[in-house]
Amino acid sequence: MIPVLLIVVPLLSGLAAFFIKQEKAVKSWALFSTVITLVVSLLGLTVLNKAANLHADAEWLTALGSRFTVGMDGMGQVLCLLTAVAFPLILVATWNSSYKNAHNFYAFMLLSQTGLMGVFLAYDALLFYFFWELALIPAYFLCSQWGGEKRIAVTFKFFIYTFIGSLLMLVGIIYLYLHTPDQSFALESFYKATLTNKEQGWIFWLFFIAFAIKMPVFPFHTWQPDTYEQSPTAVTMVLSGVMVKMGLFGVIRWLVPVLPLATWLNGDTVALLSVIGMIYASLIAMQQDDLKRLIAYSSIAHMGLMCMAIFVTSPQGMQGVMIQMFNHGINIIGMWIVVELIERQMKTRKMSELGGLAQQAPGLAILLVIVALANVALPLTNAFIGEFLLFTGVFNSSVSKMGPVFAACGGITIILSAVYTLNMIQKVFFGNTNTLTGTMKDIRFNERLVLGVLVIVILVIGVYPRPFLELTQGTVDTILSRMIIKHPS
Amino acid sequence: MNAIVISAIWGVVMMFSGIFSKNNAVIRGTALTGLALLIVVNVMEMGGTSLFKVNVHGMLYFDSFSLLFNTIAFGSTFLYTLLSGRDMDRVGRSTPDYFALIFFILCGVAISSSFNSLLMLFLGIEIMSIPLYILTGTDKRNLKSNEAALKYFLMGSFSTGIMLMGITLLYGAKGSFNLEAIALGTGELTPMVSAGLLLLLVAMGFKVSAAPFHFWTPDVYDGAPTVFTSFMATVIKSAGFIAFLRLFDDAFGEMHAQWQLVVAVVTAATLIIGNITAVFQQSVKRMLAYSSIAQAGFMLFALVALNELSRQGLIFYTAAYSVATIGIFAVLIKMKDYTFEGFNGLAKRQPVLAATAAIFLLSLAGIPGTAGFMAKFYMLAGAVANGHVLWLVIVGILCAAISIYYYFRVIQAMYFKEGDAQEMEVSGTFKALLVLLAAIVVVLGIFPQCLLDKLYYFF
Amino acid sequence: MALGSALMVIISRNPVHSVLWLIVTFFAISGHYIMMNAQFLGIVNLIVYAGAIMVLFLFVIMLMNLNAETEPKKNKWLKMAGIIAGGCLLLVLVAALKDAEVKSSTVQLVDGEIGLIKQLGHVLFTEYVVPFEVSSVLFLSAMVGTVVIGKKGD
Amino acid sequence: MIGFLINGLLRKQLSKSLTSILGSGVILGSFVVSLLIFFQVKQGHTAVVNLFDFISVGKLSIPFSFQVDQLSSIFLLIITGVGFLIHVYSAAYMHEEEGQHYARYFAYLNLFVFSMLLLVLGSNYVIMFIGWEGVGLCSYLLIGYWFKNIDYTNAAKKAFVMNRIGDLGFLLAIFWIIGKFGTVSYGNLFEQVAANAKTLEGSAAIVGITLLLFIGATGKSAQIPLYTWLPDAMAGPTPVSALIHAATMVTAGIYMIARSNILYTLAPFTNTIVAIIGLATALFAATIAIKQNDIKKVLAYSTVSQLGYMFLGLGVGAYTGAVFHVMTHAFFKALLFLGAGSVIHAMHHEQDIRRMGGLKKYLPITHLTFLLGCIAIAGIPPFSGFFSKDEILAAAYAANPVYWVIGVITAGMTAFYMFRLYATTFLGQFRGAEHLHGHHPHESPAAMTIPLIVLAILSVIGGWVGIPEVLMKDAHSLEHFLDPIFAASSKFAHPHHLSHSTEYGLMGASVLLAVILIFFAIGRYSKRPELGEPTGFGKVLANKWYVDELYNAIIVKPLNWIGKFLNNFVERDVIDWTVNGVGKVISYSSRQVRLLQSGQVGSYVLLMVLGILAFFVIQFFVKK
Amino acid sequence: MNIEYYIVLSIALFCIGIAGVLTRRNAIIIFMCIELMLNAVNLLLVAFSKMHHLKGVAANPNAGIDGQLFVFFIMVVAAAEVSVGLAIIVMMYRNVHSVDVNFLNRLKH
Repeated sequence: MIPVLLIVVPLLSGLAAFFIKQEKAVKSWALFSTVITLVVSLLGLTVLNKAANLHADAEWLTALGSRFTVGMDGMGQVLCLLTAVAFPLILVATWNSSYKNAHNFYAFMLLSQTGLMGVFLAYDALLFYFFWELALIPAYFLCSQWGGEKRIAVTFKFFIYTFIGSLLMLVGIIYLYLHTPDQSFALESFYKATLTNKEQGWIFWLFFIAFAIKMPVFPFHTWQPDTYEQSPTAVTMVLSGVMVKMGLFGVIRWLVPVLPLATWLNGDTVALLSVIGMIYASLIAMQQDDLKRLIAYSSIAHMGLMCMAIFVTSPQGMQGVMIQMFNHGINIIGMWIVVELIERQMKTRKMSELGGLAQQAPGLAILLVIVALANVALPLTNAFIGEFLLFTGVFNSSVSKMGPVFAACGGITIILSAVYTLNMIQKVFFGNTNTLTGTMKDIRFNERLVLGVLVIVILVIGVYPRPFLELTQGTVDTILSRMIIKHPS
Repeated sequence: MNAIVISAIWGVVMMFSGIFSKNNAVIRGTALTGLALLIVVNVMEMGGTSLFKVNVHGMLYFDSFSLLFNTIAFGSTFLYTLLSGRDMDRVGRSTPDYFALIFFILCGVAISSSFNSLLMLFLGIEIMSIPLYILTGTDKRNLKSNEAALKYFLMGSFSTGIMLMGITLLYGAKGSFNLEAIALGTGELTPMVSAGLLLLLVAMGFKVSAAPFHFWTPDVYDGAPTVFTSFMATVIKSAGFIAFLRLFDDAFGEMHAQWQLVVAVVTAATLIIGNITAVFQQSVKRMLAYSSIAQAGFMLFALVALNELSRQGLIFYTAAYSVATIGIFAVLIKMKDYTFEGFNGLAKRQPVLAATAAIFLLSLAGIPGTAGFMAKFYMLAGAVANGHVLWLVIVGILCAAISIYYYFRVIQAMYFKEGDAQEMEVSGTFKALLVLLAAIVVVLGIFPQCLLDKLYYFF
Repeated sequence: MALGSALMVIISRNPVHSVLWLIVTFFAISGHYIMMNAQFLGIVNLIVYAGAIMVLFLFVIMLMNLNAETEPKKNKWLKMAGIIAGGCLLLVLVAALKDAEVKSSTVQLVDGEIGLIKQLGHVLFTEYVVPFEVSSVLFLSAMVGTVVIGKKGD
Repeated sequence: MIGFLINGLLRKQLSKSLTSILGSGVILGSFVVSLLIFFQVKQGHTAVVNLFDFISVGKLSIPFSFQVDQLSSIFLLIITGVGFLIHVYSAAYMHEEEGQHYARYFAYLNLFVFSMLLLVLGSNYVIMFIGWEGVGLCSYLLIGYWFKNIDYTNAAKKAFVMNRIGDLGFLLAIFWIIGKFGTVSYGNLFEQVAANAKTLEGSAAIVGITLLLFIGATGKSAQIPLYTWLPDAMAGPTPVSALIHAATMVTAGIYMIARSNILYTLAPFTNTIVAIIGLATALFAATIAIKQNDIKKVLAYSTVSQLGYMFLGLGVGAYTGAVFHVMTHAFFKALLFLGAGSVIHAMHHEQDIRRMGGLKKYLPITHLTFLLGCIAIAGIPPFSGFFSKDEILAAAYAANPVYWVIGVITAGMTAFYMFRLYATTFLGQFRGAEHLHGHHPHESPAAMTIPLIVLAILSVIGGWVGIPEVLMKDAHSLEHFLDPIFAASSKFAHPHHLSHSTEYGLMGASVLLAVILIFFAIGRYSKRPELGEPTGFGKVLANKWYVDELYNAIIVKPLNWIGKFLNNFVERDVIDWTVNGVGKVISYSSRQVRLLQSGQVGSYVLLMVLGILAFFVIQFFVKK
Repeated sequence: MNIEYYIVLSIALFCIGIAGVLTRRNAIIIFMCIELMLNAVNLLLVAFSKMHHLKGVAANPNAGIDGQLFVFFIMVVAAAEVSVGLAIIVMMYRNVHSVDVNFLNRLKH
């Protein structure tokens, strides 16, 4: 019931949005729709939180053994909530931007929300794949049509990159499907698929590359900074706040429990890649002058950590990933909002051209500093909870012998992230104003509202994360039990 | 059988329609009636009602597979006529004759989808080919069209020679032209059968433009009047595939393992050459020609895999591919400039045209939610299920990714680039039809079952 | 003899000579038919091919005034490649078929009734009636096609 | 206690005086509460208050809970007491700031106190870590308080990053503890450790954990190699320097190690390291302090040096001594900083001592209190510094006489540079006239001097809570008070007892050295202060052994270089090139393959025939 | 007579036809070569037909007759092809006054 609504509401309103030609009207319509989605999602979390409400099943491609099965467990709840929260926030934050052909813009936004919801809700591999691509296509159109100068080439790269990945995944899905006992795409059947070790091995990589490109994990990341840089900020928020979570989600739901043996065998390799990626991205982030690129690289580093934590198979790490997926989404959206605000007024994102904004816009500065601190995982912000659990998990991995090494190397990024984040704050907000930044005005009410909400979320989760942890505990247990049963060693 | 007889008769009717009416609209109407009639009788036959009791002496064999395909082919032609029929008038004055030829071709299509004897295959293929040579050359003043016709003709008859040699060798080995008789015997591939098989493979590969026998395709598609290119690239090609599959499945299915490698090589070559060459094209029409080679590569997966999934898949693929290609060609015909630049900024001038074209292209590229995806899905699933050709699957995937490049170039031109695309006048009906076609593409993409179930429900 | 004249077909520079050589080839082939007691085919071959078709060819060539040795030198290496490819194909085919399953079967010469017009006609109009009708469609289309192509004035 | 935070953040819009009153008021309130707690604890009541489960995952459960015991109550008193005085002082010192920034200042200060309290009150390592990072953050905010100045914000950044390096060690230690013991609560953890002491002693895990914790401590408490942030941190307002860099934050490392004393007791190797690092830092910082000319820098290096002392104490197992020194150091270093602040205030933000001199007559109260502070830090009996320092030195001697020798030399140097500072600033001729445009420096307002006086009194008498056994029996009340905390570890320690005569000898030697150097310094610098640029070895010292430059050269620059290399080369030329290269290869091959399509029927057929040939070859000859 | 003789003969004719297609430029001659290929096929078919007749005549007096009928159909198709082909060639000639296939290179790449 709830899942179906979560998918159908944005889908229908998105299609309808194509026909609302007035900019104001379509904006309001989109906001209205996303708020409804949010309400539905919250209802699912609170009042209607019963198994019967959270799952739905219908006939689809019967002959192929694929059904329209959607449902939400703890992880699904968290990510749907993130999607549901993110979109209204994004819309409000970018309320003052105006777009050519606004109806198309908002329609595509809503469609991508549909895709994202679908991905997080699907319990059927083929359905999952459908939504996976459905989320991608609107994003492609959004970036290519409303992006920066080099948008066409850059988004094209992004598109082809992810498309190759997802095709590889498709092969993996098909292979698994053919090896299920009942020829079905259902997740449960995938668990039962009989595969030899070798088969598991290469299917693992088929899946992993798809997810790795999405996350992105080094060395599959080069699309990301360019795309983030060139996309309109609202889309960047969707991409980085929600869409990259698809990769992690995919790994957790479709890769790790389905191919436990391969996960176990390749875990260290993946973790190593992640660690390299984390340090690599952090070092590069230190060199960036463009705010968007900086945040993009920082995001790569953070995603690397989460990816690593999944593959070391530990309850803390897994739990950390769950909560951090949400946190990272919230935090990075906050960062983008700030960038958007600055760019809209200053027409530049170059840190070297900015400076002294704290004098001109103290409100913005304070909110940014809190968000930025959350980005470096300072205690009592939400990201601390996540990163603490992640690192604990990695350090104390029961599977990987290299846990402490990984944790220590990954820990270096804690320092590096402090370096580049503080650098950014310093260059943008501190120092004296120049002729450009002297004209900056402080933020408006709607922006203050959005950032305020984000900050409250950041702090509340940072201080009292228990509800979240309890929500995802069940999922974590299930996944870990799947991961561990098959290789008792 | 219904379809064969009716289409032949209607061909004659069309031939004479030109005498009774000079009005092209009337002629088109007659043709559409004929097509509708064809669809109806074919569906009737699917339901078990045969209008003509003819003893075919085992020459033809109608099963759900061939009948379903016939329906698809007739349906596609119907849509094609609706969308592009009007544009035939611009090619030349003999519209009734064109329609007559098209009906004869449909007769050939029906034969080659249901042959059970190499003789009928040969005749069917020839009935399809000979009118096509003509249609290619209908734009008589246009040297390109002339050239295409001559090339097509020379190479086509060359491949006919090859095919006949193949048939002969098979006959020499087995003493019969009947598919069942050929399939009889051991699973061993004797030298003569093998040589015959290879020659047939070459000839059929030529018809479906598989590499390295594809060279005629770009030139002919490019040179032929666009209206007929559209027809050629869809119905004829699909029919070629159905015949191909039928031949190899029924006659050589037993020894599949022994010729799989060769077909796999052909498939890979087709995919790679088609996709890679398409990347560099400057003309959308030519790009579509190469892309049709690439699509042929995907359809060849059915032959490589040769299992139930891929058989279903091929049917579905032909439908998905035909509908999308007819759509995109219908849009292309309306353009004044066939280069990519010619599409710049189309979205602003003609949003409906651009949007539907985008959907067709997405379908060709195999994006989920469109028919093209399900088609590719079936093909890949079939190949994976086969288990021996995973390397081919990977090649296929990489090529699919390449194909994104050139399909999306059109989308980019339409949506993201500035420019004023010159197009001809488009009527409201035309737009409505395009939307209908796009809707078909999407519905097939989300509920492929509604087509494939027909394979089972009627029998 | 058939081989020799066939070679001459592709060697001779003058198209008219080629046609003549081809006719010689056809005669040789017809000879084989008759040797195998396929009289009907032998005759048809002579009438249809050597007679009608070749005359048509000649006619067209004359029409185009191509009787002179107009064909310019073709690219040498392409020619070589063509010959080599053809030769290779011959070799490969022969090699492939040298241990064919029909090896050392004999071909019945002179006697045997099936090549006679009576038997052929009978079978043609019973078992093969469908293909026969279908081939009429082929002719129809060829006819329409030729008309379409040949029609002047547009 | 949480109330501090809320108070601190909500006062943005209030008026200046209200802000200061509120800001100081809450600290006063908490001081009173701390006193109450202290007395309760003194009667033997310790308590653990569970607020809620902070993080609970699987078997790991981390409650958000507080623990009040002897150790934390001592620190509570120091923090709130000194904190309160500094708040009062700040109210006057910062009066020139605009309202909004003034409020911001107090908000940060309160946040700082809150974090510090969290640090000492937390009942497990995670809560401690929260406070730990919290104070790091506040120090970042306060150092960079004047954010318009890029140098200041650089210093702030440096402080934060250096702290983070330490924090990483701390974090890893926490992870290790979680992995090894499954809990981070002090109670459970120490019980487990004590119960398994035999197996754990000297084991890799315990050594690793303690080393990592120590890395954390070096970051926060400014030890080698992570000390360079502290002197730079002097960029912040002076009261901040007093609060953070003297009284409270930097002692967090001491608190942590004292808190985990049992772990350290079981890891002798780590103890040695701690002692050596502490000693080295003490000596090293002292040498640098000798040649500094910035009044706050001198104090800063002296802080580093004193902290080194404390670590020496910890390293040799004199936990009480270390805590004792924390306390006395808090008094006299806060006093010195505030005094310096008063001087700076009077000199209109001039910090170079070469432009001062003869301030004695203009700033009598400041002069007097400053002098008391100097004496205290120099370790002259009966001022507080003597007792605490002596306790550490005695323990050091017991552990290894070499420690003692270096310790005493350092103590002497301390006395020397402090009095060099004192003499140059307050004695001799006034040299700063041109800077003040003819105005004379004037004494600070009461709100600033009263805290000075209170601290001066404390620095004098503060040491009397820990008079050593030899001088007065049972007078070391601090030791008795702290006994429960260190009881467990003393079971496993191997104390060396010194004879009374040795102890007297040691005391005498150090005091004598200090006194001689004091007089030398006063004599030398009151007459002829060093005004020129130092040369030779002095230059090396004045430039802090070029450590900053060294760090710059071996860490910052290579990192930057690697970053640039990765950005410009690996990212662009390797990975992106590969990715784009694939595209290029495809379009190139497209151009080549396209040429096959020559338009010539002949070549098409030729290629077809070749294809046929190839297939025949594959079919007939390859497969068999 | 041995069947191999006919096989080799036909294949040789066939290959000569192919070689002709490959080497000549005159569209008409190419076409003639294709006809030659068809004749090679016809010859082989008849030979096979007689061979099968010999093998199966005992069971079925009409055994092998299908081969000869096929030849008949080939001739039918060839005739149709010739008419269409020559029409196209003539059309071509009318436009460019040449039947040289090498001039056919407007369409390439």
